[in-house]
Amino acid sequence: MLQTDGVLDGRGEPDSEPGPSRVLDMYRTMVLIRHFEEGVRSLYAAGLVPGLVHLCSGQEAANVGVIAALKRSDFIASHHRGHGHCIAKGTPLPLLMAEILGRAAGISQGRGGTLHMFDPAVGNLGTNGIVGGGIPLATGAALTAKRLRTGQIAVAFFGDGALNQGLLHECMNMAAIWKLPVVFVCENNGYGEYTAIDTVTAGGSLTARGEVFDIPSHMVDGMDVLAVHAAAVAAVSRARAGEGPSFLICNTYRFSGHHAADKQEYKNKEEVKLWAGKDPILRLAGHLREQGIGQEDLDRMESEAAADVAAAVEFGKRSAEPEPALLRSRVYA
Amino acid sequence: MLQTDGVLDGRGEPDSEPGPSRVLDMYRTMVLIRHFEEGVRSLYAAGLVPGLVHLCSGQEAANVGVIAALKRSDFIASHHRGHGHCIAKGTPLPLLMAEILGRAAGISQGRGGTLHMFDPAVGNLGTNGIVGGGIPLATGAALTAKRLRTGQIAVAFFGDGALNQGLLHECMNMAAIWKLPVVFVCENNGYGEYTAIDTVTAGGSLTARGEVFDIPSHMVDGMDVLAVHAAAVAAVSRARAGEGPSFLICNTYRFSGHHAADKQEYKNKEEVKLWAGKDPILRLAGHLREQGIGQEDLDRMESEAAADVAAAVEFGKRSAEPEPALLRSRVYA
Amino acid sequence: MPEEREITYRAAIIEALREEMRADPRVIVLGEDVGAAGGVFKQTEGLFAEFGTERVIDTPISESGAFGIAVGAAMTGLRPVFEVMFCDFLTLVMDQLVNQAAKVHYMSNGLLSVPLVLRTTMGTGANLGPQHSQSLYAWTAHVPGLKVVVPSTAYDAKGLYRSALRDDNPVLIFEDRLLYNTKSPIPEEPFAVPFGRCDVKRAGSDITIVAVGRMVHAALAAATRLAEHGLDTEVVDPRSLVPLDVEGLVRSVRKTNRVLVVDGGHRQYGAAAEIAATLSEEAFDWLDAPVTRLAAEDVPIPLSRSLEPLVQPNEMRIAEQAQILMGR
Amino acid sequence: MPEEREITYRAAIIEALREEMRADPRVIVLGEDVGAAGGVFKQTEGLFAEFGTERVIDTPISESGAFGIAVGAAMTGLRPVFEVMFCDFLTLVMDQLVNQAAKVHYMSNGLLSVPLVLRTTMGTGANLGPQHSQSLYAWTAHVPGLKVVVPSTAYDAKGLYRSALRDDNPVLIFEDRLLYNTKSPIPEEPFAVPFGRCDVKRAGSDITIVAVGRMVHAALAAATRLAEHGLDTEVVDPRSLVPLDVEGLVRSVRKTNRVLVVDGGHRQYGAAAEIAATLSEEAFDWLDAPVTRLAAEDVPIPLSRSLEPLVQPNEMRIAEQAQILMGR
Ligand SMILES: Cc1ncc(C[n+]2csc(CCOP(=O)(O)OP(=O)(O)O)c2C)c(N)n1
Ligand SMILES: Cc1ncc(C[n+]2csc(CCOP(=O)(O)OP(=O)(O)O)c2C)c(N)n1
Ligand SMILES: [Mg+2]
Ligand SMILES: [Mg+2]
Repeated sequence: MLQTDGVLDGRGEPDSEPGPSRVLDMYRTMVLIRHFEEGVRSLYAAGLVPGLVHLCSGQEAANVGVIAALKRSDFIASHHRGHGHCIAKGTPLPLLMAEILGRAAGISQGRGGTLHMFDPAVGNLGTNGIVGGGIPLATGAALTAKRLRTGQIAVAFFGDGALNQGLLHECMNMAAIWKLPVVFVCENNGYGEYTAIDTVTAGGSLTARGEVFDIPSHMVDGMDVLAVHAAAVAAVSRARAGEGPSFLICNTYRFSGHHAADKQEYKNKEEVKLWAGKDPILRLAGHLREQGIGQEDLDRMESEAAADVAAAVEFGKRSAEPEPALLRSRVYA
Repeated sequence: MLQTDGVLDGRGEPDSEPGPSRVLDMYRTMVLIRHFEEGVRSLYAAGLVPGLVHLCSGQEAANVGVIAALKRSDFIASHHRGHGHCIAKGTPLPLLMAEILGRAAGISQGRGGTLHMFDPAVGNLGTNGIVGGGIPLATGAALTAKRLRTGQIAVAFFGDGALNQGLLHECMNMAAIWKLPVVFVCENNGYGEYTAIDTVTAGGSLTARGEVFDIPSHMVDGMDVLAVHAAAVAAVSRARAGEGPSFLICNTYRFSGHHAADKQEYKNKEEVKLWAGKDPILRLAGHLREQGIGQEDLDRMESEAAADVAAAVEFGKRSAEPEPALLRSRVYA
Repeated sequence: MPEEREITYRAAIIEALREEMRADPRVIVLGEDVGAAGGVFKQTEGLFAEFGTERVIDTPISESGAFGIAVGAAMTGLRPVFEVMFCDFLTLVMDQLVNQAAKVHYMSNGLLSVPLVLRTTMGTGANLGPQHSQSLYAWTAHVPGLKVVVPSTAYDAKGLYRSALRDDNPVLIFEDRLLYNTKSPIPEEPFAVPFGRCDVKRAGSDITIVAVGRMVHAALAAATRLAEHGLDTEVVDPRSLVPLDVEGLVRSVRKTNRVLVVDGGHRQYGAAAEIAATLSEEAFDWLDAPVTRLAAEDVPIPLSRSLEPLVQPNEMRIAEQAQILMGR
Repeated sequence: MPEEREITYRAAIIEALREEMRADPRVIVLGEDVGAAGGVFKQTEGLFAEFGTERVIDTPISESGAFGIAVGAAMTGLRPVFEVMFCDFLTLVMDQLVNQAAKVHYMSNGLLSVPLVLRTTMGTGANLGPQHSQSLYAWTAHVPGLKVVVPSTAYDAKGLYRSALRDDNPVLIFEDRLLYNTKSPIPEEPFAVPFGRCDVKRAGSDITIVAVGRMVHAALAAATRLAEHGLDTEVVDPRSLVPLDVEGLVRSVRKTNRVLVVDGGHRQYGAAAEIAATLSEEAFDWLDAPVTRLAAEDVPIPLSRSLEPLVQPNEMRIAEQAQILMGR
């Protein structure tokens, strides 16, 4: 997870040029997410993951670039491809891994699994099984923040598939008229399940879908964490200043299939290759090396991440199945 | 109802400059609608109308300007303020009036009343009690027309209130990607119930709400039937040609309240006066006089309309209440 | 006995809201025309004047999104009261209600909760036609995680609202529009009516009528009529459908050995079925006749003045049915 | 007996769709990934190749709008088969389903009808968690104007689909995902299974188990187990919940005098309640024990491998419950 705390970065000021410690922190977190997803993938292959699981490998820059602009107390609502958000926002890896395995030591004691991981301690209103389902939750969190003057802001993450849910338009409209401190972040990976975005999505401009509500809307290279971060910092500071919502589209790519068992035969090989070349982690590594960070530092982060994930996997595998009594508890508060 | 049949107008060609017979026809129909609504209002005042009723006085140019661009076989889906659409599309007045009174001789034998008047014989898929509810019905009718290559097109009428229903955005998106022959017509009268549109509707441009899907979108003076008609003819011919959907916003005004018993205290007096001065019927009458139509002709149309409405009122009042046996019939086809 | 003031069902609800809004700044009200207009049935009148736009919020006509926002607000520290103008429009908020609000507490293993009141209106009687007359509580009662309340009197409404506003779960309150102007004596002091406790609205020994919402009044009228025929009718109002006071209902049946369940919702797969099935099972050995249901006709609800009154049970039909049941 | 081919539930449905699409150009299929992808459960495989984009239409993730469009198409001459990937997402189409599709025929006094099939999937068993495991047919069965079908075998699925595709009303078909790979013998020739006729899946004389959907198989397994204890169980499958074959069910109860209703939906205010209430009333004089319900637990459906199997009834719990019932 990220260790620096969002826009403050020790200076109390939003800043689109993150200092070196934050950049390294973002790198570390992206690497952690990638390793985590590989850990999940191998658990899935071993038959240990109940149900289906949607991996976010390839989308780490969008996950981390945005969340690095937040404070720990800020809210996010995530979606079905949400491990990266949960990790970046700060939930301990073992709790996530155990949850994905449906075990008693999971953050929700195995009730929800990958699609339902909540952690209010770090402002996470949950991954979500309903396409678009988290959007109003984040918008509502922004309403709370505004009403109770807590200074928090909220981010709604969603995929390109959710662009066609009317719910998004409704929430954008209300966020705009009520000037809510919310940032709508579309992680556009070009597909919704097995369907390419352009076959189901009208209009030449996706940013127009926010502009129509007079919401400042930007499209950024979602494989470039620095670009994502700069845009997110601007949007967050706008929200924090009480100026209302923003819309960010991060163009990115799903390195895995829709879910871990998807063979992706519908994808064009050229396209896959092209995007593999844009790997956000390799790209940031290159940048860091240019900035004089040594390869051994990068390697160290890599092996730390691998170790953290291995520990989380171990923790998850060792965790017991939930007790039957859990079934009927916590239906009501 | 309109007597000329839409774009054909005897020449088989769309034409945004309607010939004199069609302009007169539109005038006659607008006057008919106004009288009809006055008839309904007095029946309501007399306690004869079950439930609530939403009158469309003031919006006749938007109703008629669009429907005069359609063929009888084309589809419309209307909304809760829909008497004008039903009349213009061609359902006989007595059937409508009896329905509004909930009587056995009504077009739905009193099952539905004002909010549920259907007439497939003239392509009317119904007024509707759900704000936005008719939009997908018209869009679906356009799908049928396209799939079965019938050459029909469809119009979805809705109020400004429906602009904020996500359903509209979803349907516009699908109409655009599938190039459906549908025209989305917003009758923007500035209010949804007791709430002014700008307090609930974000964005400086309402046409942008169509443009975002690359749908040609136009705002017209909804008190000028000729302007509405010209825009509608263009949109209809585009649809007919297989070029896809259009979006039309007709700025108009609700001369009555939200429903017949609404005292409209929330409205500003200046505003009411301003719009009263834009009465679409007076405006067209002025134009017709300029074109050399004699006042006696206009007067004649007026008294014919009054007589038609009086006959419809009489018919409705005389019609029996539906038999109890009706209750359980036609639940299933 | 000191004279008690009588206020309407509508006023009782507004009073409960006002008291709670004064006591707890986290309580906000959202809905269409709930603000300056005071609600299309005047059911929020006065709140806007006292609490302003910050706490009494007019939403656009965007039920799905607006309700979803209320759910998000409830998850993060507010206690929203969200109004769905007609319960017919619950159709538009089902996803946020069922897949989010009802399940968040469970899915999050109790880390989050959704303290939210969804109030809505229902019923026939005003000739509003098929899309504005339904009574759809059975749907929501089928969903674990939701509580469902149907107040039949001003007194119950006030007390149940207080419970709802202090509950940490999503609570649905179904208000029959025809009840808004009905009055009952109501203490000046705030009070709560707990969920899951049925109320014997009329004690009797020959037959139990379990009635929901406005049907309670029809049942009471029927009971008076039946008394003329020497029949001593007990009328029991569950008040909340979830939780349901099974024990309380069974107690009545053990006494009378006959039950008629009267429900203003549709009969097929409706709320009366749950009550009837439960009593048939739980009170099997005490039943002298089958538990019988009288519910709304299984038809879309027509507008016409001659047809609409045939849809929901009324005094006459209840009395008739009770007599048939006594004859078995 | 000539050997009959066996095909899967999935294949049977695709076959029914294919036959009807060949016979009637008005039949189209819409849904998410129903086209080239062949359905996320391969439940439309092959249709796209044969009928192309014109008739097998991939929609955006816009359930409300897309289903509403299907309703409009049905009103004007097409016969759409619309797929809602998980019945948990019915929440998103409720308005178009309940306020439009179900009521158009009635409201228009029969001038219009809505010949439409809404197919959807349900059930636990794949650890998909609270938002992807529900069985929500009870909601739709509460709505007059809709028909509701729950096929339990490949044979029934094929025959019920044919009836649905030729019906002029909105018909909902709930498919348990765990049934897709189950097989039954199916004639080569097209055939229809009519709605409103229950099917005795196993004849018996001691107790009736009324079971819905996949629960039929659990009930049959339980019946085999019970036979070892000398109990002769009859298993009856209603096949359609609306219309419900009350007469057929009562016939069985008259014979056995004991009924257990097994339902994979939630128990509270669920489909089993309607069946139990109806049988308790209609077969009162033949019942030796209370009609008992065994349904899904009233909890959101947890993902975990140890918890999820506790939610819906299974062979063991059915057998146990039947024995308890025999002991009364
Ligand atoms: C309301 C709803 N409809 C459909 C689904 C099934 N579904 C799950 S993920 C998905 C695709 C989502 O695409 P996108 O939003 O682009 O996210 P991505 O998977 O590409 O990250 C679909 C259709 C769902 N979960 N919820
Ligand atoms: C889904 C839904 N929400 C709310 C209502 C209640 N309602 C009826 S008309 C109306 C206002 C509609 O405003 P608009 O679309 O501008 O049409 P107008 O009345 O101005 O013609 C509302 C909120 C409804 N009928 N349906
Ligand atoms: Mg995507
Ligand atoms: Mg308006």
